[in-house]
Amino acid sequence: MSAPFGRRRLTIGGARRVGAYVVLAAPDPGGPAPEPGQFYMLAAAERWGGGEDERPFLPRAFSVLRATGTDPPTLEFMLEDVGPGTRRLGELVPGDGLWVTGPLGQGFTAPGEGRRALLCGGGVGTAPLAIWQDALLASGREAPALLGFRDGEHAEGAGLLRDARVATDDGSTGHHGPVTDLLVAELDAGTPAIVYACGPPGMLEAVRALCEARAVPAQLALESGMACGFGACFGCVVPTRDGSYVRLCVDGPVLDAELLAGVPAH
Amino acid sequence: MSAPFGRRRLTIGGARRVGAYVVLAAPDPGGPAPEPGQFYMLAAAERWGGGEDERPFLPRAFSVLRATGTDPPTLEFMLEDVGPGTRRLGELVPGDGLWVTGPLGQGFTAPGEGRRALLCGGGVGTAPLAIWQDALLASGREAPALLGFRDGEHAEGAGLLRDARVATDDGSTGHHGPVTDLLVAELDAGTPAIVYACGPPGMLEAVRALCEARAVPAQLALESGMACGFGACFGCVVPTRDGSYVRLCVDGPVLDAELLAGVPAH
Amino acid sequence: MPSFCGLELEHPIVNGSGTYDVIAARRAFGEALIESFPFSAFVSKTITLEPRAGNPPPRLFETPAGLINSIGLPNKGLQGYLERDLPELAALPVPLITNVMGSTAAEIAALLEAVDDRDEIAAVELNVSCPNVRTGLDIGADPRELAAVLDAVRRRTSKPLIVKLTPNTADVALVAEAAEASGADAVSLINTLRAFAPAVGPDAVAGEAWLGGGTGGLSGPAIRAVALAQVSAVARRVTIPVVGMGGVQSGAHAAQMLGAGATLVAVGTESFRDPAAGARIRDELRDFSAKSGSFAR
Amino acid sequence: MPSFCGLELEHPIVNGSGTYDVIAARRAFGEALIESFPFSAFVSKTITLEPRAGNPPPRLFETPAGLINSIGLPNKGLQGYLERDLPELAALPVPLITNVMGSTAAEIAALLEAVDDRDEIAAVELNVSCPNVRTGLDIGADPRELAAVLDAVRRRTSKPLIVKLTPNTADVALVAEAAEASGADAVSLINTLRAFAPAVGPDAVAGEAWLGGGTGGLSGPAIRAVALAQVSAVARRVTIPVVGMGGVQSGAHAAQMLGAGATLVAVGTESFRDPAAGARIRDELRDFSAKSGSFAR
Ligand SMILES: Cc1cc2nc3c(=O)[nH]c(=O)nc-3n(C[C@H](O)[C@H](O)[C@H](O)COP(=O)(O)OP(=O)(O)OC[C@H]3O[C@@H](n4cnc5c(N)ncnc54)[C@H](O)[C@@H]3O)c2cc1C
Ligand SMILES: Cc1cc2nc3c(=O)[nH]c(=O)nc-3n(C[C@H](O)[C@H](O)[C@H](O)COP(=O)(O)OP(=O)(O)OC[C@H]3O[C@@H](n4cnc5c(N)ncnc54)[C@H](O)[C@@H]3O)c2cc1C
Ligand SMILES: Cc1cc2nc3c(=O)[nH]c(=O)nc-3n(C[C@H](O)[C@H](O)[C@H](O)COP(=O)(O)O)c2cc1C
Ligand SMILES: Cc1cc2nc3c(=O)[nH]c(=O)nc-3n(C[C@H](O)[C@H](O)[C@H](O)COP(=O)(O)O)c2cc1C
Ligand code: FES
Ligand code: FES
Repeated sequence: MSAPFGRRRLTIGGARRVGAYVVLAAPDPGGPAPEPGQFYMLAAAERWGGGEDERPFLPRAFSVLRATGTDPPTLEFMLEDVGPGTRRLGELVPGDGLWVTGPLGQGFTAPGEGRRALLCGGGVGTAPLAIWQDALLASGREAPALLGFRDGEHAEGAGLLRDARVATDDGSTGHHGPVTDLLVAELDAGTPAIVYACGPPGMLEAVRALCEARAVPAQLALESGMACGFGACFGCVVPTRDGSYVRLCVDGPVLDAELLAGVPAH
Repeated sequence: MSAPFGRRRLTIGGARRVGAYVVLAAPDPGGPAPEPGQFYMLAAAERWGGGEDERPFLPRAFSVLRATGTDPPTLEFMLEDVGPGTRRLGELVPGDGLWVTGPLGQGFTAPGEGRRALLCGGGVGTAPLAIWQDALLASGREAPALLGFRDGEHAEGAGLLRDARVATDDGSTGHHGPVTDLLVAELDAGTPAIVYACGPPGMLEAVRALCEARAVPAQLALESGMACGFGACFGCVVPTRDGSYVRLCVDGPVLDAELLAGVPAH
Repeated sequence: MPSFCGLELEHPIVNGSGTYDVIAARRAFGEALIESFPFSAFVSKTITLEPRAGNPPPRLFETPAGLINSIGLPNKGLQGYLERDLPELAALPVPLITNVMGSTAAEIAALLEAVDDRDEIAAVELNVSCPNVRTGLDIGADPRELAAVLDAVRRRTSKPLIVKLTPNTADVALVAEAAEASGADAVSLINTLRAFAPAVGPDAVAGEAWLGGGTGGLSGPAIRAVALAQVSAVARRVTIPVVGMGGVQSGAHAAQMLGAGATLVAVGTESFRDPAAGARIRDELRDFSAKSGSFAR
Repeated sequence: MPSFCGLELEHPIVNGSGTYDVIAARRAFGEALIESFPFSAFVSKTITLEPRAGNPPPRLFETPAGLINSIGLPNKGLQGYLERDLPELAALPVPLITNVMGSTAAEIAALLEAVDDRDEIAAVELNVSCPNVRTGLDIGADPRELAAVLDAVRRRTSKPLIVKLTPNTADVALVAEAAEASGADAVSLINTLRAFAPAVGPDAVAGEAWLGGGTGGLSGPAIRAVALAQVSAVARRVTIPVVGMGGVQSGAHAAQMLGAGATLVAVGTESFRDPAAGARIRDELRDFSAKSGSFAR
């Protein structure tokens, strides 16, 4: 279903800390239910600007973490402070205004016959996997999740999914090492899988290479710098295997791993 | 005494509403006591920008309303929301950071022998008269104040001075009409006066003309658009009677009325 | 109801070339986009003779109140545009202006001729922010070079010709005068200001570029005051209509552009912040004009 | 310790001409200003032969992340400067660079000669953002005009000559090359971008100017990306040192200017937001350079 035309102003209903992350919740009376893997362009309604280097100016892209309830559905987003835009959004409190445009882009598609879903993510890449896990479980499928984090504080984000297995870079919780260690073990055991992954470029590239080597299909939710989120600026392109570019905001953010020769570093 | 070199970061200690105005208070451990009529350049330490038309960018000039206590003295400013800068400052709450530079400029000077002080102000022009009234009273002088406001809500600002007589444009409190009506009555009665005035350009010009016609000395605290407040930009000039310009931030904001052929409209 | 090069338009707000892909936007927003179409004419992104992939990413850099882009004019090429995009663009509820660019007079002539054939296209906009093969300067940076090119190509189309000027020149009004003298029916400005985005982040090497394309162009509110200066300088010196753009975010800004002498106002970067910005600006301008009694000129 | 035109400077941060009046600042801040003087050299505001009152107010307009000024170069004139300001400026703890402007070669020659006599002055900066009486274009907008002027005046002073370029030109590197060929010892850029501030407020009439001087010049972070583009274009094409400026607010920005090829970095508008910004930027740059091992070039 298409997104309402134009940005709309929501009111923050909740803002909670989950480990190193902030989860914002905003009832969305005007919007349709998002598909798992879709994203929204967000901006604070007040004082969007005047931060580090006088930014932010453009809206920022966020995968929807979950859309709960109906009449109206409440959108949830998970964010980490990495710069002026995420900092400002992370300061929002209930009652503050939030501009949203969306849902946008192409999300995940269900596993083909006989394939079991494996969810693999890292950091804020947890977000789209949460709503996707919900959908898979709701359709009666299994959806085990493997999540990698920097440290124990970040790993609290794993609580946003059901029964996620965790790896941390510093070994403070779960497996000590990259989440792909867990993925390799899973891939090399059991029935044919399809991998749904979202995370930092290095992790995604590792997932892509692992899956390619094993001829396992994978759907990767990528990130790239976006100005508009709806195909207008041609700024968010990623290079594809055939030497051309796709706009991540309209042809992604979820791309078939096959499309890519590699996951670009930014 | 000179101002500390550079801007310094204070912490808002209090923010209260006085009618249509906000009075901000901030302890100033590093600064000297201001002289009545001096001003400070202020900017919110966080999110200065991103308001209407993506402003504010430059700091804003504010007369000091009062400096109370010592160790450290607390600076008070009185402000009215007229644009993005005053709006942002008016949103500050205790604990927020405030950049200040100052005290800056030339303030009021004491009445000459045998002259009684008359304070005449309007709107946020109330601010410098409050600290000046304090000083006059402390030196054993009288300092009657005449203050004009738009309406009753604004007229609550008169409570910031002692025993001020009030005029309002809409007649909701005090005299119905311009504050200069009150001033004329005062000027035309009693001993030779000196007028200390601060307010909107129209009012100041009326005061200037009244005083000139009666050969009454007057010190006018003017406003003009300022970028720097310390003489660096040459932006804040006002034309003088001799056809040249003075920088209001270094040669003012208080000017002898004699210097001016008229008070400029902005 | 502004009249512009013989087109009777519903209102003065159009899009800046390259800042709105209605085909993609329709996928995102569906028919609501068409029903409340924000622009009174639609300007295509720049089309070149041959297809272009555009620049390697990153293509975007955010600046204080602005955006630097180094998109590199990706497009399907003339044939791709005519075959694949034109049918969809022709179905829009407003006239279509096709923006073209070539690096030689011969290329431009070929583009103009191809466009001339198509009734779906109401007017053509020629983007002259393209380096001249001989001088290295943009064709539009030098009044004489531009005049020479226009003199050579103007007769290849009978459609109204809008010349999209470059702001990266010493005196844009001189260039606009040359365009008028050589047969332009309108001029549009400003295009983006030449800008550099430095590499940022922990691994940034001093002097390195953030953008895959090296340098880029600055747009958005940061450049509005420059745009107003150029638009008013041009409008005072030409008699043909002017399309003003650069950092317009509100009806008040649009009124300022009209006040500076523009007949139409284009919205670019602001559409990225709000896909329906054009409609909002149109409405704000209408209210503004209702109050002040005219479209401010 | 950058070496610049024979001057050994303590650090690379200087002020932009016309953005710091140390004499007034000393009245406001006292000796603390001198004791922690923010700049490694002090650049005077532009001096003309005759005194100028400057433009009627308003002279300032705030834009998104920027400032438009239309100050109009008020100054005491050459004699007033030499007699009244020079003694105070000569007492500063850093070398003095005197900025001058003239609208003809003869005026400029007179200024350079007068400056040449004074040992207190370490170098002279020639502001060429002045309309040429004959062409109407700024002298610095056209490489040929600038070369002609410099050829006529260069020998009037034996002091290092910095040419302060105008950014309002098609290809600033061409102009910089001309300056170098005609004897400039350094170039500095960017000066402000030509800009228009529309009247605002309830009584604003569309098309009217806010500024008493009509048009103005845009400075501040809004133009930093344009400055970086011009500085790097120039630094690649000349061998003389470059003073880079435009929107520098932090040590990171200063490092970007150095990375773009500047030898010195000037701070202008940011000093308005913080009188000690230059000192902060110097310190931030020092920390930054300590980490990355050099002044980033
Ligand atoms: C489809 C999609 C979904 C996303 N989902 C999430 C999510 O669910 N949760 C989440 O936290 N994040 C998510 N992100 C990432 C999020 O959009 C970014 O973290 C955010 O845009 C950063 O903005 P910022 O202002 O905080 O940081 P920025 O300062 O913009 O920095 C972020 C990165 O951008 C680059 N950068 C730095 N300066 C600039 C500049 N001036 N111009 C351009 N780039 C610059 C650097 O690489 C930097 O590391 C998603 C991104 C996409 C594309
Ligand atoms: C010495 C001095 C002392 C002062 N003391 C006080 C005080 O005690 N209390 C108080 O409330 N105010 C005081 N002021 C006035 C105060 O500085 C202004 O109200 C404030 O700067 C307005 O900023 P703003 O962003 O809220 O509004 P702005 O949007 O800056 O608008 C304020 C006015 O500035 C003009 N303006 C509008 N847009 C622009 C623009 N883009 N660029 C430049 N000008 C523009 C218009 O005339 C407008 O009415 C003082 C001013 C001076 C010079
Ligand atoms: C991402 C982007 C792509 C653009 N592509 C083109 C283009 O293809 N052709 C063109 O003539 N102008 C192009 N422009 C320039 C805009 O049409 C417009 O002139 C400029 O952005 C100033 O307007 P704004 O500040 O409202 O964006 C582009 C601008 C942006 C930001
Ligand atoms: C208020 C003001 C006055 C200026 N006066 C002069 C001047 O007299 N001579 C000159 O060469 N440049 C002058 N400039 C230009 C600055 O020196 C500098 O080139 C420009 O502002 C860009 O730097 P910034 O963005 O750091 O301010 C002035 C700039 C401003 C803002
Ligand atoms: S973000 Fe603008 S096209 Fe994708
Ligand atoms: S405000 Fe800058 S000189 Fe007065």
